[in-house]
Amino acid sequence: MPKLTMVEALNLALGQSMEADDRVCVMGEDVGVNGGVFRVTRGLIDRFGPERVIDTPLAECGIIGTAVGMAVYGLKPVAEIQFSGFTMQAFDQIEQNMARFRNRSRDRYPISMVMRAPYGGGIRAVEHHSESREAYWAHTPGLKVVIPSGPRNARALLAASIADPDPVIFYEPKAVYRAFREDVRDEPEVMEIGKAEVVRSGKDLTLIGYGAMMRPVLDAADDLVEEHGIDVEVIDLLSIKPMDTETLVGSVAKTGRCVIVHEGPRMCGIAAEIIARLNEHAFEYLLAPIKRVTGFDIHFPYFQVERHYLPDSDSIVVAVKETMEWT
Amino acid sequence: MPKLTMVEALNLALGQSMEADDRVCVMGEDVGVNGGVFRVTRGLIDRFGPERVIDTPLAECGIIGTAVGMAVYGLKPVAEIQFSGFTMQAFDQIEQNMARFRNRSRDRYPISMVMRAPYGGGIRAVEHHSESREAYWAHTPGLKVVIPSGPRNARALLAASIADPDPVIFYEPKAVYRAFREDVRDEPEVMEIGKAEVVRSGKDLTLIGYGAMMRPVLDAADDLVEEHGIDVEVIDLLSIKPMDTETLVGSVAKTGRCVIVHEGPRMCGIAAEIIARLNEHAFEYLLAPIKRVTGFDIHFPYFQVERHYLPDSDSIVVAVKETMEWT
Amino acid sequence: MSPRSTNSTTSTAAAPAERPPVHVEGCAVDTINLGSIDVIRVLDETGKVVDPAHEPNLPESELLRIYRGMIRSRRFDQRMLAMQRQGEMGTFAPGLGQEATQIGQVYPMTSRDWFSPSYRSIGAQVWRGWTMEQLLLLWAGFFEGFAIPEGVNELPFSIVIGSHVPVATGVAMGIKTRKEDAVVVTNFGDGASSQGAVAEAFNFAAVYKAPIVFIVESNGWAISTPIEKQAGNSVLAARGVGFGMPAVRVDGNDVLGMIEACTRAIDYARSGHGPFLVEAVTYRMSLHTTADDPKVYRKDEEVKAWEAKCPILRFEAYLKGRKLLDDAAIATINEEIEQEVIAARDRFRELAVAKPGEIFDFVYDALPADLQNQKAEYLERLRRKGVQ
Amino acid sequence: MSPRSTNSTTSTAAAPAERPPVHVEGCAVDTINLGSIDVIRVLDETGKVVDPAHEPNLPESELLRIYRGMIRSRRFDQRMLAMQRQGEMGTFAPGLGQEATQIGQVYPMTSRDWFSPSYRSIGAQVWRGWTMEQLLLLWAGFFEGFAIPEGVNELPFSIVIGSHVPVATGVAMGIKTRKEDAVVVTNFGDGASSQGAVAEAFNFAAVYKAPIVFIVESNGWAISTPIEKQAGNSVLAARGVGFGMPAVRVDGNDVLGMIEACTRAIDYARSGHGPFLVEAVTYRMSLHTTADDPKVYRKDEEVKAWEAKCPILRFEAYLKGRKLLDDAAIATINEEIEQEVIAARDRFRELAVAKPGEIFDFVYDALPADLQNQKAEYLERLRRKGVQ
Ligand SMILES: Cc1ncc(C[n+]2csc(CCOP(=O)(O)OP(=O)(O)O)c2C)c(N)n1
Ligand SMILES: Cc1ncc(C[n+]2csc(CCOP(=O)(O)OP(=O)(O)O)c2C)c(N)n1
Ligand SMILES: [Mg+2]
Ligand SMILES: [Mg+2]
Repeated sequence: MPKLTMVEALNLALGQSMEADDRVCVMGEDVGVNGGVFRVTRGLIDRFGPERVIDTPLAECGIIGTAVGMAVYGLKPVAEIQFSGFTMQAFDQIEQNMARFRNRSRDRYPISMVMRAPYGGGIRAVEHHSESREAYWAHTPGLKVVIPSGPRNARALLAASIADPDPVIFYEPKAVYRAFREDVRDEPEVMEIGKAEVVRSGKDLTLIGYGAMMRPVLDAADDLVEEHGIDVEVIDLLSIKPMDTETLVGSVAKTGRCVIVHEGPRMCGIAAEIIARLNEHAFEYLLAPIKRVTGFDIHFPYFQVERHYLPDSDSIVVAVKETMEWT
Repeated sequence: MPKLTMVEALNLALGQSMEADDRVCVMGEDVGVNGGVFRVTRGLIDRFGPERVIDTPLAECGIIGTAVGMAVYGLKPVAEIQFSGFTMQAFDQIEQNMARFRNRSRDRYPISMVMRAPYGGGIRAVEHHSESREAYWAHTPGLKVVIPSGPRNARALLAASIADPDPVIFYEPKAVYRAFREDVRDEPEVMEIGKAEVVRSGKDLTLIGYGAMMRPVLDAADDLVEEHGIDVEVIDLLSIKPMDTETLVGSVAKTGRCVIVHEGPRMCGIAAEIIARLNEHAFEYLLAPIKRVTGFDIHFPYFQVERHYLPDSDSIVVAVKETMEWT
Repeated sequence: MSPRSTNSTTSTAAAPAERPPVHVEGCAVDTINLGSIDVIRVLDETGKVVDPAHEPNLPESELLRIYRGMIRSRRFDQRMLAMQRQGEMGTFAPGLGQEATQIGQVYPMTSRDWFSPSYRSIGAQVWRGWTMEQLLLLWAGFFEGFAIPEGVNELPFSIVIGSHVPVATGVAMGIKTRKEDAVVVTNFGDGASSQGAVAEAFNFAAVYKAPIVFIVESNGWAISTPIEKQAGNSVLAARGVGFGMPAVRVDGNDVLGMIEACTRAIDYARSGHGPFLVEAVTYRMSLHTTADDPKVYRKDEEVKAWEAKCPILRFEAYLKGRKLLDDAAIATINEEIEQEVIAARDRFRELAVAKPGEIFDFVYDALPADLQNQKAEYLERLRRKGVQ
Repeated sequence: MSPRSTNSTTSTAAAPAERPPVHVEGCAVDTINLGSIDVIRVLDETGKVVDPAHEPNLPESELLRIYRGMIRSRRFDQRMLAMQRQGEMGTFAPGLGQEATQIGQVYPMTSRDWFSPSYRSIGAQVWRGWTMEQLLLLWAGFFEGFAIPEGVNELPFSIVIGSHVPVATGVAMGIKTRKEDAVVVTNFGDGASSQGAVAEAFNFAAVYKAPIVFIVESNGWAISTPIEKQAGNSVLAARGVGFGMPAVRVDGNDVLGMIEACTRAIDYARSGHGPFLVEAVTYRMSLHTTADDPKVYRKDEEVKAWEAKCPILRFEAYLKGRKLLDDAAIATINEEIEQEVIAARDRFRELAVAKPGEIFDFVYDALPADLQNQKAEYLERLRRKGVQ
């Protein structure tokens, strides 16, 4: 099993999906000759030609709009938006067409397509290059939203997203793109969309994260057990929408305490939704208020100070300790 | 004091703000000669001329983008988007410029402007004309979000929004536009943005709503006390962002129970955020899970069945009773 | 002056307030010629052939089929308006006056071709195979109305102005990728031409040489906004050259001119040359929608002047001239079509039963667990109300 | 054929699969002439005046000031690149090769005029009054870098391609509303021309006759996408006619041609005629940004060919021809400017102190209560880390 970075793992999934199904095509700015600015689509144009690996003009609304049209026609486009900050340019097409065409046509035109975009902070980028706005899509009916945390699940979830009959927003934590390698099987591998993963079991508190936050989350979990004797159960959400309420509730029913971590703004973010669901389904088990360690409700700061803005393991540890100590 | 509909009250606020401050101007599709498709801007072009009441081309991104430019220049635009469903077309300009220009220019260009749009269901409209997506804006740093519920607070909040130094999203519940009249004072009147209003005090449960939902909410409250002897405290949120956590927490600390009502989709909606805050600040007072009576996470249905989709007083009564009975 | 403008004499800026004079009159060493746009009209306003060389060489039966299509469009429209006024129909957008534009654009299409219409395309949709009862269901707010008829390559119309145009372009890109012999025809209004999405679609289509024909139905108005306030250049066909596609302007009230222009455009696209832009100049003779009052913003005289240019009267005059029609035949055709419309209305009335229970059923391929809970909650609500 | 295409022979659609033939060859009864676009060049690639009638009549001191502006742009750029390679600077977009385009567009502006630049406009920004140390701060990720210099009517540049163009247009609409004597100049790339926002801005400007000059710096590439794949018509000036504004195409590596074109455009806008589009044809000689590797997608020969067209060499040749410059003077000027740049770098190094505490301070006029809590939470985090 080769050790791959997330970029390489995503590239593997794309190549294999394109090989298996000739309706799959890739499109976006600089995805062809250049192989994408992060090289996720590297080499695909040589293997599948410019009709299936399409360099587009610089227009995100046009990219998603035409991708929807290709899906209407029966192809399976995987459209890349260069940075998730520029999905704003395509918001209309995502909400009005990508998410709705199945419904508007009463199932005649299901939109089996993926919009991929790198999201999140931590790479010392300029403005609009570090946002985490998955909550916009979670709030949008008709979409699925998937966020992997490492090379292996990135590959399996991207393959599953491409195969999925519904439109999927696939957000890639760019801070993880080349951060570490994992064993990734050569044979095609998929994971079920809609399932969270208990990546570490524990009894004292449920710590929920996803995407690039899994690293500080896991660091904090180590630190908590080693330094403070607190045994946290760690859940990687993986699928934001549909959300795996059952796994979350099951864990909190056991631990009675919960801390949720994400990069995006706090207000109406993913953590708010998780809290609402735990309140609804695990109220009787809760021993302390659920804490949110998230991005603040301000603009993502300029990069010299981004490491202070982003949730880190120290903040998570503090939040967990406060939750444990709550009376 | 004349009895005005919400449409007339909004028109009054616009006219008075334009009279008081010659930097205020109105712009949007059909706002001039036609007075807006709902007649909110009726007559303004005759009073203030086409340079301050600007009929624009049919392009929402252009409307908000140029409005931001006019605000940069030092004017105070009140831009109308004909239906909130079409704010998607301007999402980029709202998130990337309207919400950020103050920050990006380090206070040199604060954007004192208002984006008005009718939102919500209940008028038997076609697709894209009934959405409630205020949560998108609540999740967007840099904005304020205001939603009135009746003629009087609509007038006072719109005047306050126009005067506000920050960019305000002002969503008007179109189902209320002509639903009833209220006494509205001739003299200019403003309300503070950021304050919720306890519109009815009670001891058993806190019932929170806003916008067009205040009518079923208040109907339910009547019904609950009369039919079921349940004395609910009713809060009209009015300002979605900033959210008046203090008033909400104060009430729930007293009642121990809470039901939240809104039209928009449930996932990552406003109710989720309120639950998260109550969990954080009123955990120890909570006697039962907080219930959400909201839009479902599906597309707003075609109009023959919209009345079933929208929260109604019956659903609210049931949710309140279940919450009261929870053990 | 703006409170934010700066005009400091002691500016720290390097640029002086007054720069030295620079000579400016025309000094081009070369120029790029932008070419010209054909303007097409076969019939003048009295139905006389003004361009006999290009009178489409259609069999008489086809001419009458076209005529019936136009009458069907108008009759159906009028019936819907009456039904709307009686509360049987929701808000809709009458196509009155645009019958030639509508039928002329779909006439040259084959059933392999894809049509992506705006909301004001009811006449064209019926031509393409929608039943009238289904369109009535749709505009009366019954979700069943949205099922695309079997055997028709047609996209659902778009309520969001211009937003369907990139999607239609994507279909054309798909056709090109699969090397299929088909084209896409999409229409939209003069107002829609202001939407960035439409410009992006033009450019995508031109870059990929996608087989698509863009029909802008320039009907004078976008609700209350006249074309002069809508566009810096009200010859919308001129956009073509900037985006790199040929364009023609056509009298949209002349159905033969429309057929000529659209045939030319469709043949061009079908031959692999790429997109083509057709600007059809027409007039919205009725309300914008049933929620609109045009008296607020436009003059009766203007409407009157356009009534004289009615596409149906004009085509009737032409057909009469060719002895294909006389007053008796006109009456008969109208009567027959009125019966079709009435029959459709009656079928609609039978079908018009709301199914509130199904609103969760077309959102995803399979309903995810959390939505199953919401659906249960909703069905429970219906049960309490005694609704199915 | 697509799995979704329909080609049923028993189609319910009214349109037959094969329609009767229609005569199609050119049948226009009239045509609309679209006019032509001037192409401007004063200096050829060797610095020879090819259009003497339009050589701007500038004092010698001004010519040398322009030259210094171009050298400053290049030297600063090179210094930033070196600093970036040493980790002292974040990702940025070098302007190498576009010095004539940059200086030529801001030269005709007064300090009353507003400038709304793209991210690749560092040379123009310095000309307009930004200090180099501030631009270094900005591109090194220090928020202080974003404070617009006092006394300069300038918008923050935009990272989001094309999104500043509607905003710039709004400033021009404001100027027009207040009848102020000022114009807006905004620039963007060939890639940006594909953005719907830019098309919408063109149209708004044309409809309102707003005093704005749009400068599209067509530098051959948008990251890896060449202009031929970016636009259906790579003469971007041709967009002007469609949107209803005059346009010129200019050799963007000829600073005198740029000054001529932009002066013409600015004078036009200033006189109340409305917007003007200038397409400056130039070349991005360096990396797209410091994160880019152009070797992946473009040939060395192409770059080499453009090196020969360097705007600075060309202008030097012209100035030498006019005896305003010799090799010694060139060396001196370069040396002087290098010292300016070094001095700016040194000041930058002193100023480059991150202030993590202030990230909440420019979001709203006054911090709302809930954000005060978040700020307290954040400051507590900083305190734990021992950071100010
Ligand atoms: C994006 C968007 N903005 C606004 C509207 C509201 N609206 C509906 S129709 C219309 C005018 C459309 O004019 P035009 O494109 O000329 O088409 P016409 O109605 O004349 O056929 C407007 C503004 C909309 N439906 N979508
Ligand atoms: C809306 C948006 N999409 C994508 C990007 C990523 N991106 C940054 S620069 C660039 C190319 C811009 O090309 P062009 O407009 O020609 O300007 P140039 O860089 O050549 O000066 C791209 C795609 C972006 N910044 N904004
Ligand atoms: Mg129109
Ligand atoms: Mg470029």
